[in-house]
Amino acid sequence: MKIKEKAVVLWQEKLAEGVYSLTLETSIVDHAIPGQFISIFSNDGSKLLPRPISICEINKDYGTLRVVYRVVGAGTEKFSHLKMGDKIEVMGPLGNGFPLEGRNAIVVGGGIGVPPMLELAKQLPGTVTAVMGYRNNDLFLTEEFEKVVANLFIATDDGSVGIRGTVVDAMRENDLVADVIYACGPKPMLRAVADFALENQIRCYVSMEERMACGVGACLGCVCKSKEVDDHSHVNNKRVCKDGPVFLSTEVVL
Amino acid sequence: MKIKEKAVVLWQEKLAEGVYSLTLETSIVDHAIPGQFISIFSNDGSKLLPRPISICEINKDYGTLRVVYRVVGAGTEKFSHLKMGDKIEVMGPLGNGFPLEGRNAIVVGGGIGVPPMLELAKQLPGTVTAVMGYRNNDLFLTEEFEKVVANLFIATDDGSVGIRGTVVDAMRENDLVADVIYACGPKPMLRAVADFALENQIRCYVSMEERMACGVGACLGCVCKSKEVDDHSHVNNKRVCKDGPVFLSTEVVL
Amino acid sequence: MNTKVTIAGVEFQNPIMEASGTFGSGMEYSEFVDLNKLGAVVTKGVANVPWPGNPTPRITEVRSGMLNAIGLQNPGVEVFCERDLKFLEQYKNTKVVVNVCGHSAEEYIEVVERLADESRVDMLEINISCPNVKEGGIAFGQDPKAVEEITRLVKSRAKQPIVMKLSPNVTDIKVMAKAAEAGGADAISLINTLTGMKIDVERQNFVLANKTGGMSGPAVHPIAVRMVYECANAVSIPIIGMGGITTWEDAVEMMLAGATAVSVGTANFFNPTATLDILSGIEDYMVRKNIEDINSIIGIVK
Amino acid sequence: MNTKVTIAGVEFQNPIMEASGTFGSGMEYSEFVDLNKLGAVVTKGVANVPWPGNPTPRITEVRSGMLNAIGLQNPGVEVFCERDLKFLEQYKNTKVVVNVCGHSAEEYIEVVERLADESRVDMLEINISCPNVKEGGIAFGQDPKAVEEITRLVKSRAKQPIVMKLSPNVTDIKVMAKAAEAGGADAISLINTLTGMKIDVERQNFVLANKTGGMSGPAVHPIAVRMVYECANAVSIPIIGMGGITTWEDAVEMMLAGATAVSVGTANFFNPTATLDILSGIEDYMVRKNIEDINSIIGIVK
Ligand SMILES: Cc1cc2nc3c(=O)[nH]c(=O)nc-3n(C[C@H](O)[C@H](O)[C@H](O)COP(=O)(O)OP(=O)(O)OC[C@H]3O[C@@H](n4cnc5c(N)ncnc54)[C@H](O)[C@@H]3O)c2cc1C
Ligand SMILES: Cc1cc2nc3c(=O)[nH]c(=O)nc-3n(C[C@H](O)[C@H](O)[C@H](O)COP(=O)(O)OP(=O)(O)OC[C@H]3O[C@@H](n4cnc5c(N)ncnc54)[C@H](O)[C@@H]3O)c2cc1C
Ligand SMILES: Cc1cc2nc3c(=O)[nH]c(=O)nc-3n(C[C@H](O)[C@H](O)[C@H](O)COP(=O)(O)O)c2cc1C
Ligand SMILES: Cc1cc2nc3c(=O)[nH]c(=O)nc-3n(C[C@H](O)[C@H](O)[C@H](O)COP(=O)(O)O)c2cc1C
Ligand code: FES
Ligand code: FES
Repeated sequence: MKIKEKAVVLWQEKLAEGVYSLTLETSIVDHAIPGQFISIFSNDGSKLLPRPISICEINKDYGTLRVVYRVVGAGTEKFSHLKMGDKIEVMGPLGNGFPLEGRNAIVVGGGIGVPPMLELAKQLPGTVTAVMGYRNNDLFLTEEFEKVVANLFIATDDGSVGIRGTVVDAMRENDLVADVIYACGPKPMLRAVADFALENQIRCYVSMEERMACGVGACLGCVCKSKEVDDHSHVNNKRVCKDGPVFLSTEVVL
Repeated sequence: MKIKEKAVVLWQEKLAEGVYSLTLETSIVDHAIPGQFISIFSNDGSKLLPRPISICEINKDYGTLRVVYRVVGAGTEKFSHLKMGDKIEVMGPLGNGFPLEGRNAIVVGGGIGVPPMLELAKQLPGTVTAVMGYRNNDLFLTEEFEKVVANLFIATDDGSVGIRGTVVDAMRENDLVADVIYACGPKPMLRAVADFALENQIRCYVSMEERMACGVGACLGCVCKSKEVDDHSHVNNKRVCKDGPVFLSTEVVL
Repeated sequence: MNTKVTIAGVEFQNPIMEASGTFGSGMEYSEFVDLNKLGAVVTKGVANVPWPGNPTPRITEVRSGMLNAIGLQNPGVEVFCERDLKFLEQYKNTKVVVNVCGHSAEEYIEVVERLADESRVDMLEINISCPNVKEGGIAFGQDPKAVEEITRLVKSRAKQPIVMKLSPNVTDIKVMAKAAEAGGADAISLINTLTGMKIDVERQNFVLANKTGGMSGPAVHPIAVRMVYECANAVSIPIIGMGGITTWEDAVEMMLAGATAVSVGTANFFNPTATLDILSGIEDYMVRKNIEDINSIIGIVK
Repeated sequence: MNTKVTIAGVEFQNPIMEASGTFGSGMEYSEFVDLNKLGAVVTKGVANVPWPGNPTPRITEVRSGMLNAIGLQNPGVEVFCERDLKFLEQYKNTKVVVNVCGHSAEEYIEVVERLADESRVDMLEINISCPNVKEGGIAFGQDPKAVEEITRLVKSRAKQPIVMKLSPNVTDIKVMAKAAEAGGADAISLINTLTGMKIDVERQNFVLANKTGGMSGPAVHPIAVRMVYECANAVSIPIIGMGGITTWEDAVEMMLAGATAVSVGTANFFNPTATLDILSGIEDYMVRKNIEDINSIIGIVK
């Protein structure tokens, strides 16, 4: 059940340069699952569209959701000034979320694709290996992953921590095997992870991004190319906000 | 010298139903005189034009300005939520202000035209009589006027305090005389006060209102009809923001 | 208190509709809004066959509005009848207005004829003004002769009343309104989106894959009100007003300017209950202003 | 780093001007902005005789913009030359563009001829697009034949280069741009304001005394960028781009779309130093992007 309401900011902290963690009290939590996202709205009447942000942690006991985001523009910049007690309009939970599968799962996050993997890692039924890619040693969330996964591998662009290279380099170098892979990050990374999965015949789920307006599947703004004809318009266009953001790597064009 | 800067909210309090007093720390105070106004800007990117608000008190020692305003729309509604420490964009001082004249002055305020009379009353060189008109017994600023004027008369629409009727009724009933009158309030009130002044051959200054864009005399948005040809466009249009807001009651069409 | 309005013999329980393309066929928003409370559901544009639409990005934000270049992605009239119209069966109180698009007169006709015997379709809105379709679309909407001709053609084949949806990207909207009226339109609706563009200064490229997009949202409202006002004083057929309606005040403004009903588009995206919020705002206004019948305020500002 | 741009042989030290009617002749804003740092001061429209303008209210706010119906109040060309041009004498680094308005061809000509020998006037901007003047103004700007004709007439009498200022309230801005070019315009500037309307729902009346007003401000920027882009690809004379420019990004967008220079209008009202803030933002952008010459980004997004 989707809700639009004013959430209360419980806590906000800076995790790394330009990366913030925001904990919100909102009844959206009641129906949220990992891989879903929420739309966060601005208080500024000139900025009307939602900022879709993935759910990073779900705490049903406290009735809170956590999101982690990077400041990239005017909207996220404004969010970064939110303080405890402030109110902010949110809508969710949106999207399909990750199916929880596998006895051995690899969760792969690149940059700001790392956060949604945290709640997923917590909820996955089997053994979880996390592979996280960052630009440099300005890491975030790694300590929290360490607590919930069996293995954690880090790749950095500049080699300052872990392997120098991509998350796929890290996967290859460590001969990682699994029966399912979950990935979120930039398109080129998703493509490489999907290729790796195909080579190794591992089922692979990817979380996609696209510019959104409605967030609920009505406007057809956020489509991605699908290999099969889609259910909605019968034209090989899946809606990231409604049919996704999580897709099998084999069903979409990356 | 006009300044545009972020002022700091020192204090805000509610004076009456929908009427707020806002004290701002701003260097605009350095050059401000009674009867001038400031433009207050919204933090909302969809509300771009200034809200012109008269200066109610000037405190050069503390570097503060006080304004008193009524909530009438979305902009003033937002202002009413400002809290100590908040920052808000302001520009000023704007307009000409009241000339300080007379040995016996009457200051006349109607409704939200009351506030600018306070600083004026304080700075006037002679004896000051204040005549204030309100809707009902939800008065504001009267105690502060009592401290600075020789006589205070109140008129209310419903007769709940002072005289039942208008400020001019109060002036007539009390046979007020003076060598100068200063008035701020709704147009019909200004017209009546101007007539009273003319009858009694008293010099009368009125403070005018008009929708503004630039606030500095450039856009020609805020003109009022003047009896003589104006200096700017030579077409009997005076700019309220620049040539006013204070005019001799005999130089403008009320 | 009466909120009923009638357009071309079709009675709407209230003047609040949502705008084509912003609400699907209501399915997605039915989680937020009881569709049975709306004056009408106006569907996303439907063509004779499925249309894939434009490449992404299709959406971008602009100040107090947005640009879209969806390009009329839709499943075609067959799937639409089987799925969307069937879904709408359950909302008996609400009228259904089907928005029709096409690349050519023939394509419009094909859709209109396919819909002729669908009892769930109360009215047709003919989109001759979508700026995102190269071959047809906006070209029709910018030439009064073409408007009149396509109106006449569609009207001659349609069983339901037809509303011609006008483009604001014209020198004189009154000319277009008159052309639609001359062609036999039962009503007109306006405005569709204004053509806009956004460039990413960092990438030094267009933000939208389609380069241009249709601008909508609160930013366009003053232009929409002006155009509705102009048309209301130029034609005698009813007007469905839209463009930036976000609050009940916006809707009332549009009705005072001359609209018999109003559509809410972009506002749904940031307020999924915008339609019903606006409806209740209007009801409060009627009570406060002692307005017995909503029809009494239509076009009274002259 | 070069920020100089040249239009019709006139060299501007940088491409930042303010938009006619939003800055007077610079006097009022000279308290905030060193006018000597601007590319040009573009004056408020000047007519042959004083114009009283429209009744008030002349101004109202709309979302992310405003409507104005000043109605071209101005002191006439005599007072303008004696006072405003004299005031501008002191700012040697800045060019002066005089915006000219009139009810008829004769009135334009009268102003243009009076200004012909004023050495402080570097360029003339001919406003054929003001929506607030009944008799002339916008009628000229919406008819390509009239645009070409008035351009030719003015050009034949003017000693300074002429810029034709186009109205956005047209079906196809390219047609107007080509008409101006055909008439001999040295450059075009766009956009003037979009005609809008606001109604006060409580008073059930128009907010502006003039009923309609010209819409400007950030809300119109995407439309302006689109039109500048279309014109840049339709004519070979330079373009001065304007409409909603508020940040340096807006200005760069306009230049990438094809404007040789840009004007900042409504933004001055809420940020008196907008022009200079935008200039320094552009300079930072040039440094960051390694852009040696501002001319190298003009119209490169295709
Ligand atoms: C399903 C989904 C989940 C996401 N999860 C996260 C997350 O957990 N953490 C995080 O930091 N970011 C996430 N993003 C990206 C995030 O939505 C954008 O970074 C954010 O909207 C930028 O807003 P802005 O106002 O700061 O930037 P601006 O560039 O000023 O935004 C302008 C407009 O562009 C849109 N936009 C800008 N960048 C993107 C983008 N990459 N994807 C989609 N729309 C964009 C904005 O929503 C807005 O409408 C996610 C995006 C999607 C689609
Ligand atoms: C010189 C001057 C001094 C003023 N001093 C005071 C004061 O001391 N206290 C006070 O409460 N009010 C004062 N006003 C009126 C005040 O400016 C308006 O009440 C206020 O701008 C309303 O803003 P809003 O956003 O709440 O209303 P909205 O109606 O939402 O405002 C929309 C637009 O209309 C303009 N507007 C609305 N009402 C007026 C008005 N009466 N005059 C001018 N513009 C208006 C706003 O500035 C804004 O641009 C003064 C006005 C002027 C011109
Ligand atoms: C995402 C989107 C899709 C649209 N699709 C259609 C459409 O299929 N057919 C149509 O006639 N209008 C379409 N429109 C235009 C709207 O129906 C409406 O005319 C316009 O958006 C102005 O109203 P608004 O400002 O309230 O959104 C679309 C608008 C948007 C924003
Ligand atoms: C208050 C006001 C007065 C204007 N006066 C004139 C004018 O005299 N002549 C003219 O050509 N344009 C005039 N314009 C239009 C502007 O020059 C500019 O084209 C338009 O406002 C779009 O730019 P902006 O969005 O940056 O304001 C005026 C605009 C405003 C807001
Ligand atoms: S954002 Fe509207 S369909 Fe996905
Ligand atoms: S508000 Fe611009 S001249 Fe007064």
